[in-house]
Amino acid sequence: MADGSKWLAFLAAIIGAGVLAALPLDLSAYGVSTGIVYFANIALATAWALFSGPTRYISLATAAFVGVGMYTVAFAHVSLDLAVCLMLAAIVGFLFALVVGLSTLRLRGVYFVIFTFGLTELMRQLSSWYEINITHKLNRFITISIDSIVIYEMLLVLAVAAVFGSWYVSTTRLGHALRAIGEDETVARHTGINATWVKVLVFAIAASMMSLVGGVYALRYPSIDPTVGFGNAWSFQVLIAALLGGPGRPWGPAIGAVLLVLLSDFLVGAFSRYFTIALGVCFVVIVYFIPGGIAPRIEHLYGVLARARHAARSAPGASAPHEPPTDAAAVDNETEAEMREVVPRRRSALRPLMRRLTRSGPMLRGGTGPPQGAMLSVDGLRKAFGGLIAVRDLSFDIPTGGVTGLIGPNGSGKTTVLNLITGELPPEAGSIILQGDEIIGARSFEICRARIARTFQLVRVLPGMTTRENVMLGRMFGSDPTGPAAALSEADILLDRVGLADRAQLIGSQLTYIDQKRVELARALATRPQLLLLDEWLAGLNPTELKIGIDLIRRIQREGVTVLMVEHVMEAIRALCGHVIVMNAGMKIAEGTAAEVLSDPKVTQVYLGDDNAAA
Amino acid sequence: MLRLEHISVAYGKHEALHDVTVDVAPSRTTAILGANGAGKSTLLKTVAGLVRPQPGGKVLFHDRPIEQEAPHRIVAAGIALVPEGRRLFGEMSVIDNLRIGAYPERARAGESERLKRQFTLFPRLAERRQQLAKTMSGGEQQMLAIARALMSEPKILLLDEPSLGLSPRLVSDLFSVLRRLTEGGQSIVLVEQNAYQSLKLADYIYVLENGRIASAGTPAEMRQDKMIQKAYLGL
Amino acid sequence: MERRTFIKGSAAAIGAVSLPRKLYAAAEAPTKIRFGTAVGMSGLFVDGSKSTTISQYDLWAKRTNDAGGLMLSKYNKKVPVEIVYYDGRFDINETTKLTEKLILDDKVEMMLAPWGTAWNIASAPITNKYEYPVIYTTAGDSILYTKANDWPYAFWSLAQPNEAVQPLIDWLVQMKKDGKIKGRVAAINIGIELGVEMANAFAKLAPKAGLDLVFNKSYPPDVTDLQPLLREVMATKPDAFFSFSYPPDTFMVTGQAQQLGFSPEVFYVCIGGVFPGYRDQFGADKVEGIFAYGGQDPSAPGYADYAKAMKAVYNQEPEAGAVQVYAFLQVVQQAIEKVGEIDRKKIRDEIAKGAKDTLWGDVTWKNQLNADPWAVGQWQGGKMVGVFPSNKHDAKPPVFPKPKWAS
Amino acid sequence: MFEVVLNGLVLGGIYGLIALGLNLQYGIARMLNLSYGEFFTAGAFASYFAITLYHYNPLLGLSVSVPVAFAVNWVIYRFLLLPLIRRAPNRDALDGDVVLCTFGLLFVFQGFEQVYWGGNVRGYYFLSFPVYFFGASLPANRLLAFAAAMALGGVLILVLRKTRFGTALRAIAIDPIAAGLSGINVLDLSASAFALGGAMVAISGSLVSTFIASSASAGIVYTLKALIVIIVGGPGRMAGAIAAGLLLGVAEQVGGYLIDPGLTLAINYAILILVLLIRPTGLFARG
Repeated sequence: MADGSKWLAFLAAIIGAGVLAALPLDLSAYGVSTGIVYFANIALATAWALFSGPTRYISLATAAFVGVGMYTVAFAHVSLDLAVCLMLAAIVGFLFALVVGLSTLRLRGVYFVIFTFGLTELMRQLSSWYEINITHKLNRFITISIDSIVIYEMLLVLAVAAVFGSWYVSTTRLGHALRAIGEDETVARHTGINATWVKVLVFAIAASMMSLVGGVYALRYPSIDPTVGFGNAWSFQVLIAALLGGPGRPWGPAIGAVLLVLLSDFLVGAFSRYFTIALGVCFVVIVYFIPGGIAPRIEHLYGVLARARHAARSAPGASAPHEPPTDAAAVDNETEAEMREVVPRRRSALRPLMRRLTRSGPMLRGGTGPPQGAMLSVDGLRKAFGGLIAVRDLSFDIPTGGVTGLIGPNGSGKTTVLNLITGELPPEAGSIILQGDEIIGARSFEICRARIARTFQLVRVLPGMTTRENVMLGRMFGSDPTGPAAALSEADILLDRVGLADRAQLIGSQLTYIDQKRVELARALATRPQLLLLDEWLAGLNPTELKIGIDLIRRIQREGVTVLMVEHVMEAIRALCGHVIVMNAGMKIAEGTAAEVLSDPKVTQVYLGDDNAAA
Repeated sequence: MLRLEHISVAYGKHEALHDVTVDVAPSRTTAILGANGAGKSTLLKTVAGLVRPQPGGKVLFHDRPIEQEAPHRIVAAGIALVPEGRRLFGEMSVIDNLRIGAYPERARAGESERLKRQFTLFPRLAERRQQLAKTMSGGEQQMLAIARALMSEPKILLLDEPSLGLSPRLVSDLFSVLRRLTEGGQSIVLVEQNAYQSLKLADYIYVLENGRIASAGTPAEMRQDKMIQKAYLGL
Repeated sequence: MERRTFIKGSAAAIGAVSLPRKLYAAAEAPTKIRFGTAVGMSGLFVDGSKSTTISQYDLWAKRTNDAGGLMLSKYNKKVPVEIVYYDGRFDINETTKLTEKLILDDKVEMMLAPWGTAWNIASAPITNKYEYPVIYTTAGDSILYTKANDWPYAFWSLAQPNEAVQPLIDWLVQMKKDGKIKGRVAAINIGIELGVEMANAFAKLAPKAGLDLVFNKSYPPDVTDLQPLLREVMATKPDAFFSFSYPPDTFMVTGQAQQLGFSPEVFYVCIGGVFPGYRDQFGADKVEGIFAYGGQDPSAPGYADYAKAMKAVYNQEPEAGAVQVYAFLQVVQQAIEKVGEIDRKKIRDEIAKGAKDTLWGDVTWKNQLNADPWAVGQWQGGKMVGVFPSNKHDAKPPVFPKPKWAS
Repeated sequence: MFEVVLNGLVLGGIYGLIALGLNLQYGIARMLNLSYGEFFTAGAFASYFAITLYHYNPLLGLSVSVPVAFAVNWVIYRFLLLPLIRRAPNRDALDGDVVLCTFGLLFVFQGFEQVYWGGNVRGYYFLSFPVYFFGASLPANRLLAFAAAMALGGVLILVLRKTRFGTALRAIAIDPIAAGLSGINVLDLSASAFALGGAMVAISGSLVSTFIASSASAGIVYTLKALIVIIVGGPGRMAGAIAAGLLLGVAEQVGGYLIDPGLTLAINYAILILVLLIRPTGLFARG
């Protein structure tokens, strides 16, 4: 959205909230009690989407956290002041989620769903076991009676806090990190994001909100028992609400929640015995007909109108609403594997760069001082997949400040080497020393922060994020992290530098192959690397583009960045590499200057697979 | 026998193949050369039915259009692909992998003698018939992948970078096996980076560049072509 | 600070708004009297709620309207009644929500209890808060000993846990004294409110009375198989077995005990044991001598007509629990007709005075609780008869021992 | 104690039985069908009506429930899940969609069961006389189910190992694309594996209903149990499922005996979590 309309929306929301807060004055008691239900669901659905929206982890643990909140209050209210109880509920929920998250967020997809579903059941059993065998009373009484208007106001505050909170988070580093993880966790980690920690943290934040809501909601009941707190209904309703509204938007789940409560009220009145069926049908309908939820569609509509209105003045694409990833052109499962085959339309995509190369971008803080010694030295590195030995006892040095070429036929283990260096794969043996420090065992994000950046052979641009956001990530989480604002300005400079300024607002999936490669490079540079690993970054360029690409790499090197490039394009190797390592079948078979290795019979043999190839 | 007419393939926004026309003659070896990202694998995948060409493109096998067929139908029709990266059933024994190769109705008759033939062609497989595929070395896995494809008694064998990750000795072993196949009258479509070996084996060669046919001709003609020399022979 | 004062203000405002509304409501002559209830109509315990509660509400409404309705002397005319049902789905959250909906949104004239302790206890504070007099007919919870007086508009008609088990305990003690049993008692209970409450009361009182409690475990509400538990019970060789269970598992425990050939001299089941359906599933001979929670007095006034009506409408004989529910509908009916208008305050006070000549005999209250409820009934010759408290009218002496089951 | 363990083994075998079908659906067709348990209850109800309404042998209910379950599951795969497979950009997205879609189906089926069969628990008695060995007694109906579990499991393992059809199924489980390239009709076979899974759970439903009462809302419990079993045993591994079933059954019984019958699920989950954290590929998975 354009800034103007954003503030307008903000203002509207404030006013709306104010009105809602004053409403009870002339709202029927029933209005109040329904308001309570609405706000609770809004807060819960929003909290759910805060984590599950970006990461696409389908969590059914809502009920577990709500229940924890309820029980915390139920236990504490007898001895403590209400405010303290609620704080306690939030804290307990947070800690509980921290433990759960740390132990289970490594589970992907269905395993996570099952686990969270089970977690609720588990909590219900444990709590009833406790109440029956320890306190000998299943229902736990809430001895303070709070006026439902107070509950109404408290939940209203929580609902508003949830919506604005999740909107705010989405603008922070945390929010960006979370989105990046949802789009492509590998890239996120290689861009310096501590994925595990980010996930656990947000999971816990969302959970503490749920517990808080539960804590307040408990005050509605004269007494609670395990079926109230840990009833699965919470999890399902919240899930549907969020998906119905659209978990991709801060305000989507709120809409979903309102619609769902309306719907279920109608169903209870109209034909309650078919309630379950109707609920199920809702699920299916959402999955098939509104995968992204309602919010994106509304936004889309809004965008269309907005563009129609602003057509004259606004900058092209400036306020274009982005389709959610789910709406992006569906490609079959093999997409990724195909990408290597993907080829750009013939147009010199890099040409604008020529001009910019004369202008200087931000100084990349490269290897300080004059080039000396080895930036990185690999010794006795070994990695096998099943019976396949991908890398066997490989040793080499990367001289500081230079461009080193790593060549060899496909499948000779070059990319595996990069994965070992960047901590994507653990080696079976050997050591990797970065300027005197062993980096084996370091996790990808730590290696990125140690100022080693990489691009991927199968281009990996975050499809749902804009070009600009892609590059900002690098700056926000790279070797010296900054806030979004600073990152944004620097991202734009880098984009300008690689010639993508005019496409800053396009989302990754809308970019051509070449542009995606440029985004990847910009993203890597944004992390401020001292060592840059390029994996066939020049593959599939036409001669002109190739020339420009080569110049760009040279320029980067001149600015003090050491480069290791895996390449098949001999022309580039000759032009750039002072030092070339040749691999075959996981072994180093030659090393030296480009001229030396390319005239080495062993090399010609593996490349040309012919004994009299030299001729 | 196999003919691709005006094939264009796009993944989302990206056009991987653009108006490609290729002819494959019976009991000949057709090699397709090109850099990474040139569209070689996509070409084979299109034939094998793993990806669909844009409207207007045709894949004719014995003059029958197959571009909309499902992969298993195409295998049944007599085209077998040895996919890039081999895609063996790692959790299964060598023998099971081979048996699966003979799954199509057409291939079930005479399964056992074809099995014998594979074992004579690849003695190593005979030794390791009970071993799990995933525990074998790269060379053995590639052999198994080819043998599995041959079990379906294909009229055309499609090979996607068979020399991938093999040491020179294994590469020349591999190509000698392929030569024996061609001498046996097997038609082959070969996607390779290894230019010289391909030039030696192939009867006809297409060069792909950025999804287009850059040039085509007999090995002899190709050897003269300067661009090929430079771009794909790395010299 | 500011917020709090604001809330106070708005709360006061509500009070101001809602008060005159109530007076207004009372002043007009109703065309019908709507009784709202959020009883569970679908879910695990639907057998219980249908047999004990819903069938009786419907039957009472039918018989009352056949007689022209309730006589409201104030307008000197009979007004028909209507039951407004919402499905509470045996879910406390739903029950609370829908109870509020009935009172605040539909503004029904009167409220009726849902089925089951958990849901009765959950809605009582609400009906009390909005000053709707309700007799809660299917709740047993020790909390009521201390809390019932906080809810002047809620009345409780069942035997509460202590009263429900005490008479049997006394009897067992006597049997032990007479040397008829060794006094080894075992108990299991379902992990929901009433089960826990009864088991807890039993576990407290039985040892105190000198009985030897050899086994006491609880099992989850959605239990699908009680054999492992029963095997454990059998291993302790009790001569009296108490199953504080709900309809589904009451049937299950009886059936599986018979399968396992577990046939102690005293066999007690809680809710559902009094259902005619219970006898019909196992046969009169197999349930002979089984004790259950509840009881009835077929000689009570109007019982014969009631039984006829049950036969006519449901083709079923009376069920003790249901008789009780119906009886307390009569109490409400008497109160309304005495007051002669829908003034819930007056109706409440009238109920509190008690009632005469119901299917339950005469009714009196003590601290909002039924003063002398039936505690225990027993299957004798295919009939469910009341046995304890033995001083109640038409209480029959208990059969001992329960005939052995041929396993 | 011996009796407890024995019960655990029998119960565990039955868990294995319940999991076999889901193992076909999730392990081979790669679709996590959360409405799985509803076909269990359907099978149970079929038997229930067979004996209570028509006084037939309850196992005759299979003649209805099995073909119906097979057909319905086939339809689910072909017309509900296939579109999702076709549109999914990647595995994660597909899993998500499938979970949500089958959750929806779960509610729909459960709703219908509640409307037409009521929410109450329905049980009956069949072969309920005890059989004695080594001093311990076991009801015949449980032994029957246990035997059936072992038999079905064995047959399934043989089919997967020895027959061409089975080998093809295993191939699909490992790599659907490669399977297609080997001439296997992946769609049809996956659909039939999925449908077969549905049929099998209907069978287990009938068998189990002879001694465990069932209710409309019980389905999800069995789905959950089955899931735990196959995750512990390693998806796609029939032997693993049986073994995991036995393990869980014994753990549950012994735990329930030693600690509290209210905690059986808790015990199951403790084991599940341990496995997920220590050996996510499943205890009995190779490699």
